[in-house]
Amino acid sequence: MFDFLHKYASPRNFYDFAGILIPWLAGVTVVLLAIGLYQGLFLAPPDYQQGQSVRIMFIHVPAAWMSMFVYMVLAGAGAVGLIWHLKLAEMTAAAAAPIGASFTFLALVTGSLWGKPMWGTWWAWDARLTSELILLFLYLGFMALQAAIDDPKRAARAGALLALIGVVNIPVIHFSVQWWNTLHQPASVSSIAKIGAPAIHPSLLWPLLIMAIAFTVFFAVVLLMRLRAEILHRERYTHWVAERIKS
Amino acid sequence: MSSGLFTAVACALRRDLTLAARKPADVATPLVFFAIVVSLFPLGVSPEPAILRGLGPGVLWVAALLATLLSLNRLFSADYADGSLELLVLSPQPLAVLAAAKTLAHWLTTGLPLILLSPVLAVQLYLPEAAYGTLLLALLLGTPVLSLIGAVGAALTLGLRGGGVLLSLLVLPLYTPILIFGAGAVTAAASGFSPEAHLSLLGAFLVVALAFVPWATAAALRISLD
Amino acid sequence: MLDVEKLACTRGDRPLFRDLSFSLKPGELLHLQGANGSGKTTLLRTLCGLSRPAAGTIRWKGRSVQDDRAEFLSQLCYIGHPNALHGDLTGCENLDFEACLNSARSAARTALAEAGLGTVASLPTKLLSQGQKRRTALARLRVTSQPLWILDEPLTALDRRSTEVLQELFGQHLGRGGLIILTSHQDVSLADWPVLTLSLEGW
Amino acid sequence: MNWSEFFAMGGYALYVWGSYAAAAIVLLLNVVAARRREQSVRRELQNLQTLNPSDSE
Repeated sequence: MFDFLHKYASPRNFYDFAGILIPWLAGVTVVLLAIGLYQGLFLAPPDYQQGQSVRIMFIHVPAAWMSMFVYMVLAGAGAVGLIWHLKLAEMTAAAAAPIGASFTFLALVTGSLWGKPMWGTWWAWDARLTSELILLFLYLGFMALQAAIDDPKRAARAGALLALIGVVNIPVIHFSVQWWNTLHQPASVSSIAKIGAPAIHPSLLWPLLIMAIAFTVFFAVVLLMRLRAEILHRERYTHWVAERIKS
Repeated sequence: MSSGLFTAVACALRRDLTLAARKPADVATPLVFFAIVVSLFPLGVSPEPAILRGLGPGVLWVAALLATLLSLNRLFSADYADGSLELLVLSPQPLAVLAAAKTLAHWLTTGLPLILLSPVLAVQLYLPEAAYGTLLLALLLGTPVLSLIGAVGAALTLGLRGGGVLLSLLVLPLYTPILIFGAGAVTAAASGFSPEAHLSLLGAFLVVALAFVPWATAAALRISLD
Repeated sequence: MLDVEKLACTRGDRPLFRDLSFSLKPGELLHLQGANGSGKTTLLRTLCGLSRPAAGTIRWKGRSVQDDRAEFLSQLCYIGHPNALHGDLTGCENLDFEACLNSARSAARTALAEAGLGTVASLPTKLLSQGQKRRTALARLRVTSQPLWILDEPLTALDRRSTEVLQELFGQHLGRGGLIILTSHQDVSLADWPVLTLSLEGW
Repeated sequence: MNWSEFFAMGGYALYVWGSYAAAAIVLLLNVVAARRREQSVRRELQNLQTLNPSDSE
């Protein structure tokens, strides 16, 4: 196993390997999205309480899930980069951040769109939305730090350390916001606030899972695309990149 | 060896405290900032005692957060500029302990004065009598964590352009639990409830931060000086 | 005593040099040469452990410096480009602080007196001239007992007389079995000690 | 299947289609941003190449 890892951990091999993989994964993403959307928009029944607006769940929940998942990938890749000084891991963290931030933003937008019919306002300090907002700030902090440092090595390692501190703090922040929410929440809103987990009827569960997988594969595609760009940038002083650029 | 460590920590602490004594402006600025920010709210919101009483704890804590943030660059950036930070990193003593010593010096010259000034400002915000004790205790438990987490942010952003704003963006999200339970404790005490739960959580954050954060600060310093 | 094998260093992602090997024995001075940007300072900082090498190992007394950093650091005195002097502290206080970090008994006042800075020893260093600041920073060499000196451009901003004083200090240190690695654009010649040179150009 | 009813989404058209549109935009932007990043890196490398072709060791 280890030599497989070593073979593909070298940026050059990974660059070609990613190049082959991207079209296939893109195809899988399109298929999954088509199935998920068809099931979500046509087959799934409307919710007895929220009516058709429950269909927003098929975007909001996978996006919220991705925002958390990508931050884990960010922190994990950062940790590997910090401990084993694996250049590819450093690049993965740098490449994953903007994608994670976009999913977090999508989760916030769809959360607000989903809440509006119920709450009558575009934003309510609901525990999940607030945690999602703070997660967005964590992403923006990571990207701002990386942008502010010119030396790519220091940028990657500083970002990795920040992501590790962030990932340790996410449960604490979520717990604190949950506690804060129950203290200050007027009774009326909290009863509807369980948007994220209405009774999961199988016909709702399937599109949810398929959309979540579709988003994950999509993340893999864009991550590989960004990684190829990062590899060219970080390996710009090597022979093989020079040849690639000439061709 | 441990006696060497004790003397190294003692002289790092003494050095920063003498520097603070020699430049009192550095200590005074965050305090004045703290007072100004608090006095903005009656002007901006309303002088109505009922309103201010509701806002009080939150305003005090947000202002304390921002005042700590303002003073964080004093921690390492001067030493980074003149090269003495490299002495600290190249000392045979464990860097995490030396970083903790510098953070303690920062807290003594920023957090402690904030705590002592806060009751005066609390009077301006009509904070009920019952809450003063909790305010002091909550700040006593919370401000060291602000300094500790802030130290990691300061170490990560050494020598970067736009360091101050960047530092705030990195550190403020991590401050939210301290703000929630710090302000929560004072609000609970002000409305007659027991702030024990909040204070015990703040204490837990402090213990965990003291145990782990200095190592992160040391790692951040090594990364920045690489 | 100090052995460097197949060392490779980069600045950011730009490779500076690789497969650099040399060793230094007690009583030897190594004069590092090379154009600006050839990686002299990076090499010095890598030897101290401030920077991480891309490849290669650095051994002190046969043991890799990574294994027991504290042991190696207690044998090392590094003076970089910046003088590491805080402007609001006096020369004495700065030297005491540095000695204290290495848990050495600090004789700052006598060291400064020997370096001819006795009169300005208790002035905040921000009031000193560039040359005086450099000599105050170099006075640390009189305070430390570490055998390995790593000095980045020690001779800059020094007048002729101070240069001689410094070179005499180098001689005494080598006499005591010390080792010195330094970079300098001027040529370094010691009365009775060989000066090894290593140019970073070819690697 | 009555298409007008489908698009009305039981009166929640703005919110449901707003969410799906937002999703489409975010997914699209991700791909565009990734592609643009690669192009800017390639342009940067070409400049680097013309700057010091021999130094590309």
